Amino acid sequence: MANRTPAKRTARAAIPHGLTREQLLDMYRLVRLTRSLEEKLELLFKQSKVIGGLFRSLGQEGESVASAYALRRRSDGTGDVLSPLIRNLGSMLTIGATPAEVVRQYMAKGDSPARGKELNIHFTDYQRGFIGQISPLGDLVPVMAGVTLTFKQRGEDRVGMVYIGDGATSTGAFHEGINFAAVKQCPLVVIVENNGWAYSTPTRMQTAAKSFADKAAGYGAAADRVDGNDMLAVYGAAKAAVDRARSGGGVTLIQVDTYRRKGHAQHDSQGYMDPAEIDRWATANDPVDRYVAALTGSGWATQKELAEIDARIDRELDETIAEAEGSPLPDEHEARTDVVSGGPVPGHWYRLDPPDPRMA
Amino acid sequence: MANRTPAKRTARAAIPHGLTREQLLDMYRLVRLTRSLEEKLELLFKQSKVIGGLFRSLGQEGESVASAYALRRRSDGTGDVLSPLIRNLGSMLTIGATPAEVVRQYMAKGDSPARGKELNIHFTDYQRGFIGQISPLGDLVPVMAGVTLTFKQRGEDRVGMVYIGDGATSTGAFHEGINFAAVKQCPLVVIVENNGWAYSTPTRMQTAAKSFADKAAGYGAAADRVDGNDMLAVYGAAKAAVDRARSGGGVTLIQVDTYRRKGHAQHDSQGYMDPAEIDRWATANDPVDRYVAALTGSGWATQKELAEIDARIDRELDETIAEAEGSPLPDEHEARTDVVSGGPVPGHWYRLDPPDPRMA
Amino acid sequence: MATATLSKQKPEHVRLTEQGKPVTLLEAIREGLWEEMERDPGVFLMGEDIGAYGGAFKMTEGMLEAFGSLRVVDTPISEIGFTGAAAGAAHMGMRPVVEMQFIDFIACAYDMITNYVATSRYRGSGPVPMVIRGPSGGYVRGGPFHSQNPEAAFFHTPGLKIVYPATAYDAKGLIKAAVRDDDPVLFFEHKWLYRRPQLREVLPNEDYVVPIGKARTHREGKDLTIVTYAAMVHKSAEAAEVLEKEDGLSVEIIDLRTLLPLDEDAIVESVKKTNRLLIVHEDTRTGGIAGEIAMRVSEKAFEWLDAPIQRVTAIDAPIPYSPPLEDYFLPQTDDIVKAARWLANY
Amino acid sequence: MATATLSKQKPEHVRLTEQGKPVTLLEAIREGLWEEMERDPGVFLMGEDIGAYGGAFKMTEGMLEAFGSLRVVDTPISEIGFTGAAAGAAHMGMRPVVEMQFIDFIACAYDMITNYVATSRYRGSGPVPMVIRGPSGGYVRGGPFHSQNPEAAFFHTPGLKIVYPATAYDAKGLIKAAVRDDDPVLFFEHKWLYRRPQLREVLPNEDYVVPIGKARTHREGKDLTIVTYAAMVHKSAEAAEVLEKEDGLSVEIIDLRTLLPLDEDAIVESVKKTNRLLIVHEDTRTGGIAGEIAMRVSEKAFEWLDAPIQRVTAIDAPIPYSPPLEDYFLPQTDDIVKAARWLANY
Ligand SMILES: Cc1ncc(C[n+]2csc(CCOP(=O)(O)OP(=O)(O)O)c2C)c(N)n1
Ligand SMILES: Cc1ncc(C[n+]2csc(CCOP(=O)(O)OP(=O)(O)O)c2C)c(N)n1
Ligand SMILES: [Mg+2]
Ligand SMILES: [Mg+2]
Repeated sequence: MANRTPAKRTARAAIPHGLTREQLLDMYRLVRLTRSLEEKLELLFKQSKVIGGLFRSLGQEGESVASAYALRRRSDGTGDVLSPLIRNLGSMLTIGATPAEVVRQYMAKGDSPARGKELNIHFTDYQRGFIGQISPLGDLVPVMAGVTLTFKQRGEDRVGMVYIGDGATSTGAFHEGINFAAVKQCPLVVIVENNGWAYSTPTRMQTAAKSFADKAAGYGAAADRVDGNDMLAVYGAAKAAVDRARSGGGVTLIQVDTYRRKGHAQHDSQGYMDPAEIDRWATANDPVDRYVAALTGSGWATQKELAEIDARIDRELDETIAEAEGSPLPDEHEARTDVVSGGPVPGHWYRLDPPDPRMA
Repeated sequence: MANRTPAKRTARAAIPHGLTREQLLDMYRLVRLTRSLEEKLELLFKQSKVIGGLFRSLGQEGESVASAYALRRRSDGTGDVLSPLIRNLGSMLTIGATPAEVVRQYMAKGDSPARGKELNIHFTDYQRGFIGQISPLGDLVPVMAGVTLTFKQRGEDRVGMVYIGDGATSTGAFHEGINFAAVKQCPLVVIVENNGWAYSTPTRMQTAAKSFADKAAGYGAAADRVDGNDMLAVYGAAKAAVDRARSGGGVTLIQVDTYRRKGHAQHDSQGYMDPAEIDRWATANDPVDRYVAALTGSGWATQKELAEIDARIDRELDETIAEAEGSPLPDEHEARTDVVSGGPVPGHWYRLDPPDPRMA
Repeated sequence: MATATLSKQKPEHVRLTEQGKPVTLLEAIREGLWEEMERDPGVFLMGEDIGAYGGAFKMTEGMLEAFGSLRVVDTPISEIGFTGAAAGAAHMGMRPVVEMQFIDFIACAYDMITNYVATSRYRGSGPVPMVIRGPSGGYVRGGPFHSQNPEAAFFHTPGLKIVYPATAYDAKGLIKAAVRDDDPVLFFEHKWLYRRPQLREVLPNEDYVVPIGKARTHREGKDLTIVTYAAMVHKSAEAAEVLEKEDGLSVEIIDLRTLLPLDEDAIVESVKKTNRLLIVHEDTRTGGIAGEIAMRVSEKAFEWLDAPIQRVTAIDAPIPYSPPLEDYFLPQTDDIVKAARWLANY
Repeated sequence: MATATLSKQKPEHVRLTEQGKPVTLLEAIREGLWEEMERDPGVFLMGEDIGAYGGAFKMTEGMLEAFGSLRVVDTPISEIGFTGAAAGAAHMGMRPVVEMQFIDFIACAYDMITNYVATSRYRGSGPVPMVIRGPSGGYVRGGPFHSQNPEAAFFHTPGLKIVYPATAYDAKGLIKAAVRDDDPVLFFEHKWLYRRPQLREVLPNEDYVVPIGKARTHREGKDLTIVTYAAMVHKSAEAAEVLEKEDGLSVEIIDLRTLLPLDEDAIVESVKKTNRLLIVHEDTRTGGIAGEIAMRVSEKAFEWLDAPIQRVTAIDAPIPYSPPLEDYFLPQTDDIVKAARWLANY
């Protein structure tokens, strides 16, 4: 593993990668927001207010935020575009998704971005530049190859970023998509999130490759590998790849090494994991703790500043959740809309009064 | 490209790779048989006696024969198993398919191995150890992963060999199959036939990888790369990989570099290819010419011996073809058999006399 | 393989039937798989997270310990890969049973299943005795990709068999029959039925199979026939109770159990008796298998029909996630009551 | 993109209609694609060997020179890859048209098409205006993997549209409509019709589209309705001639043109007129779209039927290669004659 940002004792160390102090604090806000939002979602889940599964990214929030932070983030449809995985809540919040949207999604509300038709963070906004994944793993890699192909076709200097889990690198979709993007020199950054597990499957049972970075050469893509729980290192690697893509250098595959401390989803008791290992990552290698140490240790921020940020996040999230709880579930007839262009699809003839099969 | 076997002038050079002189001549017979059979098939095609397309392997016959020759070839279902591509006629003949079978296949005869239901060299014999491919490219890689998984499950020391074209390495099936085989340490040899073209698509438009051998590391497979038109070099590489697989060393990916001198199929006028390039390969780098030079130059065989082999092949093929032409096309009702177990599927009710829909 | 010895210790959760205890549909399938694994060393399991974890629904819990990693094979996330690998193993004489973690992901292996596996026998590459199974169906807030009914996607492929059981007894008998069948069998398991207490039943302790290709009369009746399968069998049965009580109607329910090959005779026979046919499936409407059933009845029993064939199905949309949407989207018991009533009064 | 300038030189083989010359079905589609490429710079083509080579059937010949490699995109052998890439481009506002070298290989992209593309609008990821086209169908000795009719595999997927034209006029008008449509359209082209001299016709020189979702009466009649599409339209027309001469029967032929959405009204209207329905499709029987058509007619016109709905189709098997086998497997003109005769005499 790449070595960690030394917690320098000096008054104020130079900030790496051309970041400003404001940006450092902004990244802190985002990673803290990610963790706090998930913690509150977990409470809602336990109160049965979340419908369906809940997926935690505990221990991985750092790389989600730091990688997405390297993108050109706009809200007018002219910025970069990313496609996250279910554990990339941090990336979503960083590129511009709001906690209010996420909470409503998890509660299947009618005013959620997907209007109750799709779940959790599977939602899209082309203006802010994020495209929701679908469950079949790997499918978004070809899709993002096409998104970035179009950037080339139009001569736009925009970049795409797509996340893929260690497990999903085994899918044909990943292979066909990254090969397509690489041979077409598309401006695409592929983040391979190696969190050690695919559901219950350890990485060694997923592939015999020594590293996921080793896959890059097979596509003629640039490769990098970074300590995924070192936010500044992840930012640096992502920024370099994004710059390469923007300047016509094509595809970069970045392996970020991290660890999934929770189960695959809430129902997963993690019986197949070694508690001591989880503990080691929690105590010695938590991305937020390490970032805080870097910020304060390098004199880039004070505990007080960070505490204020935490407090604000906590307050705002509680308001957001209270509001979301108030909003209604969708109207049942919404089930018929947006299947194809030109109006809703037919309903059930036997639910008419009187029933009429000619209305089917 | 690895350098060519020098045509030594010495009386009799040592034979490499533990091959015997008889085996060298046997390999000659097979590669000559492959070329002659294709030439005669081309004549039959021009006489419209071949039904459907005809696919030539001109310029690639050497690697087909030499790679398959490295397998344990048996006819009782206990030997190694290979799965060829449409251009691996040489591999088929080497593992035990007969010209009579091939000619009947191309003529869609009722007594062809696939009984007229499938075309060209898409046919199977588990006793002799070959499994016919299907058209969707890449599908046989997962299938051969399963074949070799079973060798492991049963503790048999058998090996599998699967061929994949430069173009078909872009398929998801190839990726999922080789990754599966590698992570399960299956005794499988994957021959990537780089003949420069996928139909009209040059290799550089297929992948940005510097070489196909570079793909191996991404699967944790052993890699090798060899001059595909040097039969002895191909045999050596294949033998090493087969031995590795048999001794529990898992998957090897071998890139064989060769050249497809004819079009994708007979109808292809090759307008996208450079005639000069084709010519260079034909004159300076023909696998049969090079093998003959090696055999005679090293004193392993005389022109006379080879001429006798050629003559016998020619004679036998003419007999084979004459015979095949005599055999009948299948009976139309064969279309209904072997869909599922337990008898033919229903025919057309309106073809009954009198027509009877209740018989549908 | 040191299986024989390994498989001695049968864990408690697989011994319910031996102890005369009632089992759920999920437990019935688990017992069936276990028994086939013990019976035939050529039978083995493949899929994602089926080993140490025992599968997303714990179907294979305890099997890794009992049968070892050569027969309970955890795979990478590669539906094309392990489906093709199963075919290769079957070529070599094994009898693989592969699990789709959710049946929705069978779409990834569509080419391998329809082009390679289904055509093998016809192409002369021999039979491919393998089973592809997985949790299917809705009513669980699973959203568009964890609620699908995939039968219509494969119903059209010659060379395949499709099974979709509704009861614990049938589920066990059919999974055993599927494992022993010489053709590739798609075995769909309705996740809403997996652990339903109402479906618990005590199963015979001796080895039995339920024949593939034979429908079952779930309920006898004379006024109207409902042809259905899987979860809809139970909603149809609820509806039949209501219709009997409130309308005095006698409804016959045919549980297809096997969708391919379709038990045309059972359908036609019942229609000739009741002269009215309602087809109920959870799958979406257009292109669902109701069409084929209607076509067959038209071909074979047109003169016996006193009313137009009708169907109760999901609407033509992807499967929505939010409760009011999924509830609207899916067929409900009251829908069957209303449609049957309309037919009876025709 | 320097397209505008590039596309000036329209090669001879695309100017047939301009010159008032008759075109084949293949040429008609090529002209349609060319005109849409000129009309809208967002339209672009992707597929294997479509550039320098012009595609396996030369559909895109000359387009690379005219429109450049950013709009005529040669791809690796990656059906999942380029189908997904097309969806991504469509998200960004482009209108991709992808070619399956043979439509049989669309099976490889089944997950991407049914799970990603077809559900995008519903999931809130917006419309995916893209066309997937390719050579389909049999009668060419192509064997199991170069002869398929894939409509039934997708007919069941809400969110998709499916077009399968039978004439040069419709083919051009429908490919143009498909490119302009806001939903994903599967556009199937029958390779046996591609260059059939009998299908040559002179097309209007001005821009026109044929609406998606509307059937066409290929032939008026009063005794019997044949509902069909693609190559079977022409075999049915041959049969109708025979039936008129030999039996004095007046046969109406409905060419569906679009399979999804199905033009139910056109079918029902014709059946209400003739009271007899024969469905003819080249695809295999069980699970073919004849079933849905029969179901719809039963729902909407049951009382008008004087005879059981019947169908002429291929048999339930993979597509065999050898001439006697393929000829037996596929529907032939005489089959339609015999089935129609049976219906008429019912
Ligand atoms: C094609 C496909 N197969 C199986 C699944 C079921 N599944 C959902 S998540 C998951 C594990 C994913 O692991 P990984 O890619 O490493 O991502 P992580 O959960 O670790 O972030 C699996 C097997 C799926 N969603 N798609
Ligand atoms: C999945 C799939 N897509 C497309 C095709 C059409 N096709 C047949 S052969 C071929 C080119 C294959 O090239 P390569 O793999 O290099 O093998 P080669 O012909 O050079 O031996 C293509 C595109 C196919 N058979 N399967
Ligand atoms: Mg993971
Ligand atoms: Mg090639």
